[in-house]
Amino acid sequence: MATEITATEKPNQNPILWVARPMATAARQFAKSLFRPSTIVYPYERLEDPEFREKVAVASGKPIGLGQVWDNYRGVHALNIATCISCNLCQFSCPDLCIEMVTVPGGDPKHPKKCPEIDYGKCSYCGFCSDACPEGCLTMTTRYELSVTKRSDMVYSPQRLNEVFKTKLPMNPIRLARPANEDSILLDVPLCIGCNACARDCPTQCITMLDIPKPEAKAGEKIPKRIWKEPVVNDSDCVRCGTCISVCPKECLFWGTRK
Amino acid sequence: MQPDDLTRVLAPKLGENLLGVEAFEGMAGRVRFRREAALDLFRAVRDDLSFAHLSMVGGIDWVDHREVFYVAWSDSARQYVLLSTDVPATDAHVETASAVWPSANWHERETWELVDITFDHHPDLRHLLTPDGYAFHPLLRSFKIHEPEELEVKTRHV
Amino acid sequence: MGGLTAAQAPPAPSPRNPTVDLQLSNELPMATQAAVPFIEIEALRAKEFIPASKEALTSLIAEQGQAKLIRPMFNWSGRNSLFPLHWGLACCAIEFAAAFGARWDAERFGVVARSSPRQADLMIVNGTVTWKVAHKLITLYEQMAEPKWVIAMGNCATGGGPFRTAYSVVPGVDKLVPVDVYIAGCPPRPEALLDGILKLEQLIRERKE
Amino acid sequence: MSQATLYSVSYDLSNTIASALGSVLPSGARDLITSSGVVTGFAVVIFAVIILAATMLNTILLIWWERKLLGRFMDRRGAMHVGFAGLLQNFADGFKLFRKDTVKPREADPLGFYFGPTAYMITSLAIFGILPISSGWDTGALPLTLLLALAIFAFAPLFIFVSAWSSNNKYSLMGGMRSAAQMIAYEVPLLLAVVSVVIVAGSFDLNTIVYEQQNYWFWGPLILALIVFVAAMLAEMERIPFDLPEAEAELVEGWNTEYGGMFFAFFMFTDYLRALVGSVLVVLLFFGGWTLPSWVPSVATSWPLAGIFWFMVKTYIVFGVFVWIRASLPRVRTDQLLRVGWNRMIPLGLVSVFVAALLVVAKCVWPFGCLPTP
Amino acid sequence: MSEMWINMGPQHPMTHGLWNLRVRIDGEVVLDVDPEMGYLHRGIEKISEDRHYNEVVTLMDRTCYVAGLAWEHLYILASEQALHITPPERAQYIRMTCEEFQRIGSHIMWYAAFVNDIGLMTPFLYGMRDRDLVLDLFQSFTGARMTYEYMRVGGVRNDLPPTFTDQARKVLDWLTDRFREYDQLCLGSSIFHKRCDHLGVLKANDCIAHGVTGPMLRSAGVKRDLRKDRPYARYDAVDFDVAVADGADVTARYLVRMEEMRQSIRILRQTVDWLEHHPGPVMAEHLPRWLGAPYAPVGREGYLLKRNYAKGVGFSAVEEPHGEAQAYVVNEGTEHPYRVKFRSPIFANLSAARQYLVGYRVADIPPIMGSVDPCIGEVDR
Repeated sequence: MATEITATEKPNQNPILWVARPMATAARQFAKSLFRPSTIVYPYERLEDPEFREKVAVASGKPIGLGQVWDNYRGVHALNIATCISCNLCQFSCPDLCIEMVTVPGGDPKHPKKCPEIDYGKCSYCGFCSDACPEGCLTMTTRYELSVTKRSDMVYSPQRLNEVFKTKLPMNPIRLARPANEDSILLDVPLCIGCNACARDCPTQCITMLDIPKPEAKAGEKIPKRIWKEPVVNDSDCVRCGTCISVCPKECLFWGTRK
Repeated sequence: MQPDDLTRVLAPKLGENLLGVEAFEGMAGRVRFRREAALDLFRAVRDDLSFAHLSMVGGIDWVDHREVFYVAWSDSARQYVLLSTDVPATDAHVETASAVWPSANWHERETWELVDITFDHHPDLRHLLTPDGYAFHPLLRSFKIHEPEELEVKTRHV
Repeated sequence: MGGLTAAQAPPAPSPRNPTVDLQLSNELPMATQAAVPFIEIEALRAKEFIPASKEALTSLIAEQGQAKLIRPMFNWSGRNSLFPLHWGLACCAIEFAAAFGARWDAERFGVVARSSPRQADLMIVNGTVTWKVAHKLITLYEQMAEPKWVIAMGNCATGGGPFRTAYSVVPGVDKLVPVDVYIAGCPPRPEALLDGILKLEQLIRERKE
Repeated sequence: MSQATLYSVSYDLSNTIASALGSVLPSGARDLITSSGVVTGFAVVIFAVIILAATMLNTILLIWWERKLLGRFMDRRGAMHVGFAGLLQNFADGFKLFRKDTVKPREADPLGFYFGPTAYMITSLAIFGILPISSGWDTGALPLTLLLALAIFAFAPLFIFVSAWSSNNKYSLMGGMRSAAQMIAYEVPLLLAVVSVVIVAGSFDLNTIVYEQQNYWFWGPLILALIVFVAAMLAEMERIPFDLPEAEAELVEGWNTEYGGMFFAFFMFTDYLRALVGSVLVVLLFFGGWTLPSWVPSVATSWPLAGIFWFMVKTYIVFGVFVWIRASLPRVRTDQLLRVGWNRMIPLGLVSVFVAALLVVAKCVWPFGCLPTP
Repeated sequence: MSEMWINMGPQHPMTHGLWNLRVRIDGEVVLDVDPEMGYLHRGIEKISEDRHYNEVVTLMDRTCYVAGLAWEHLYILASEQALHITPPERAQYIRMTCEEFQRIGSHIMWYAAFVNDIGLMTPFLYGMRDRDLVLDLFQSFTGARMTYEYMRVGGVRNDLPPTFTDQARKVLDWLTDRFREYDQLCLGSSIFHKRCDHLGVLKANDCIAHGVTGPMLRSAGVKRDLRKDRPYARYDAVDFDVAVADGADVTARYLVRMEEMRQSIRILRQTVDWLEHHPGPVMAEHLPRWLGAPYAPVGREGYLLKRNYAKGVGFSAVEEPHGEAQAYVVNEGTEHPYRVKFRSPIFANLSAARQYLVGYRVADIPPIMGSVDPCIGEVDR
């Protein structure tokens, strides 16, 4: 053999009797798999079934399901409609634009409750949405079987996601801590007109409109026409969804570090 | 190898066509040059500085002009070097590097079709990734990918 | 602890969110319950050496009667020997290969990949379809002999997936060829592929001509 | 009653059917039906049907056997969900292919395209008409059975090449040419190996060859011939490591690329048919056919059809070795294959012929024993 | 037979992906080849320009689908340089662990496909079986088998589970035994040597001229490995050797890849030990808000107009399983990268196809291309 390799463990596997070595290896494997091959008989045995993992996968000595932690598998979402606050964070965090917020019954008519509707034909199962969900109501379960015969069956309405939630599948237990130095919603005071849009639409009700004193009219200066209120954000309740920024008609709210 | 070393070798060869050598983290330096001296620079970099291995050729569309950059590796210095030149958007062409480094062949084909920078005297300037006859240059900033209705999903309607 | 750290243990339930149960459920996953009862005959074949074919045939004959034996026979043969076309488009092709690997072994269901489209009766579109390959895909589909089926495996084949906004990607292979079964997933697990194949078998079983 | 043979069984069956039919018919028709000519002709038909059915069943069983064995070699299960342990899998495949369209490419030559696979299968099936599977279970006294079998066996490359050429596909054509080249190249060592057996046995009749192995099986002293025969058989059967004509990696499906539906089923079926012929020939020529060594207690052989049973067991074990080879060896290249064929196998075959001649001269060889005296 | 062109691809068992090799043959001898790429061109570089920095990671898994974590690592390194962020040490070790496991997984996938090309069917299944173990391990901490979305700018998404070290060691022990079996099946067979020795020879000079990197370059005797020559993450802190062979043929590439897997096991034993004893944060502190979150809720145009970030250019090079991958990320002070450019090693390796295919036989094309280990996702991007 012309080839030399610098190796710690030299592969001393030269042929014996032309083909004896591979045939012996195959025969050894044959004997090993005669009783229980590594195959998982899929519709009847499932890797995510903890009983199967313990009894067969580990006990048989075969390399089936070694190193499985199934709780954090990213499969179909589970949505708890009851705790959803319609913050839209899942929609905005979705890199594949597969989440749409649809109205579900339960909100007041002025302020409809919106929950995510997920199109699994577009979703890439990256988990950004469940990471982004501030309430933990959108999580990912271990369910992965999603074959349908109609394309439209792949769109899961909030109610359907809620049904998945009710089945109590193992759900992703990893919740990411919020960063320590989160930005806050800051107000560009001169631009604000006190319209209450931000406080009205805040999903966590963490914005309160506080009265501010109406300034005295000076000579040659016009008092701007506005409501004399100003939003104050409670940072500990804020989930940083940015709804207020987007609804602000004057673009006077912005992200920044609170001094 | 430091940027100064690069300047010392390249300045006499290129003269005023060498626009400068900047420091670049993790690299020997970033050489900016005028496209007129491209071939001289490639030869100098390969032969005098021993960057024998051209890794990457790419283009950036800066709207008003375009930039072509080359990354080369030297086995003796164990370092990369970044060469870049600006070409005007209206007349985007530069001399090919495939005469100096054969590996530039496919990279330049790709850059030509995606960023619309022509490489003069290229031996085989055909479409590589896009279909034959594809008339667009997708990596130009003027080329938009999203359809409006797709963006619709993303806009906020509260 | 500053910065972002991941808490492995389930977090204490927040006051707003008391009902989220993150404990591992002791029941079988829902998917198991959903998929098994689809055909009772298949359930009898749970173990390799349980003779189920006799019951299967008897019930088949009893249900359909002698006069209607031929169509079920052909449907039975059609659904039990699906030969997919052996080709790999993108990421899903790796999971496609894994489904043929030792652990999942799609050959258990009689699924054997054939390289020639003439001999294949199932095209598994396992990956992103670009416009450049679109006409070749159609050619391959037309070269396949009737009866033939198409499975769109993964999100790229279903609807373009993460790349559907790109300039070169066909947003869904159903724009090119008729699709029988869509499998969502990015990529779908090999089990999900097998589930899709079982779904297709169910479709063929219910087929009437 | 003497031992049941294939012919006697079919004759009895024919006789029974004829008399049963005749009992309900008017006397003129009864005489016609129960006349010896009609019964004999009917017996021949039954005879052929039995052979055909047994061959087809065995071939399908052989495919199942390969799939299951290969599965275990590969640490998986193989077909298991259709029928008991997947036994019905190949029937499902067959039915499906039977129903499936056969697409003829526009530029293909229709005559060759349809004639090739059909002739390929029919000729291979015909071999089974003359192979004995137990004492008495054969077509009777043909003195040149082996020669005839090998002659029919050697037709195949012609038909493969015809069908490959007619399908107007570059891959098919390359596969067909490889197939023809390798089959012709390995025809010579195959015959040399056979000749050494024939020299020892002194006959081309397979019955005689089996009879001659009553003291010792030929694989011991003729181990060289066995190796040459198995290698050449692998090449003739187009199995790994010599499956170049349908090398999936470079030629898509080899010479059957353009075939789908029933004609593809013909090809697939005939491949295994030829594998069955190969295994049967190995058993007949080197492993004593349906006989067992004399030290085996007679209880193993005294029951009816024991000969057929042991013959089948041996055949399937031999085929299992072929599967084992398939599971563990890579494919060789065309030029290497041909070089091995002409440069190694033919000299080895000649040596084995020489060994066979010595064996005949010596009559008795330790530790095997003596050839039976005629 | 006269000369003729045949198309090997896009649907052909040899291609391992979606590309077309046009071959001009005379009988069985290859006279000329012309690779035709682009069948899987998905415009990843263009889509990246419209995505948040962390969202590009989801594309990286799909760029090279057999070495997703290595490509995530590549992109994240370039982005961190462009955004001036330093990840914590534990995150770097986790990334190294990921990359080495990914190297093993990718090489096993190569092994499975390569042996299938020379007609060995059994090891394909062994390979897929053993690769699933590595994927199981990935799934235990990333939550997916192939598309992980695990690394983030500034660190990694979550810490490893407490059971990880034990399971990783189990997998490594199992794989050590299996690699011996792989060698028996290939090197132990004289047919393998007949097929693969002196095949597809590409000498060191040609390799360098055509930009060939990775195991192909190392099999030609050039000792170049970015993990040694230009250490990123904490590769300077671990002890390993660079696998080099001097045959420059298919067998040499086989040997180099097998040896690389053994060296990866050696690295992994060190990093797993380190990870066991050094708990700590896995995400950098004091990231900007829009990056600090592992998700990107507010990264859309229009909401951040009043912020300005530091501009920067990032370049990274990673010894990916297939060779040297490079990324060039231009940060223009917005939430999206202005331009992302990737250099795929196989892109260069395939561009030299004419050098190592012409003159051999048609039957040699599959093993040679198998030894190149094409992953078309990263070539076409």
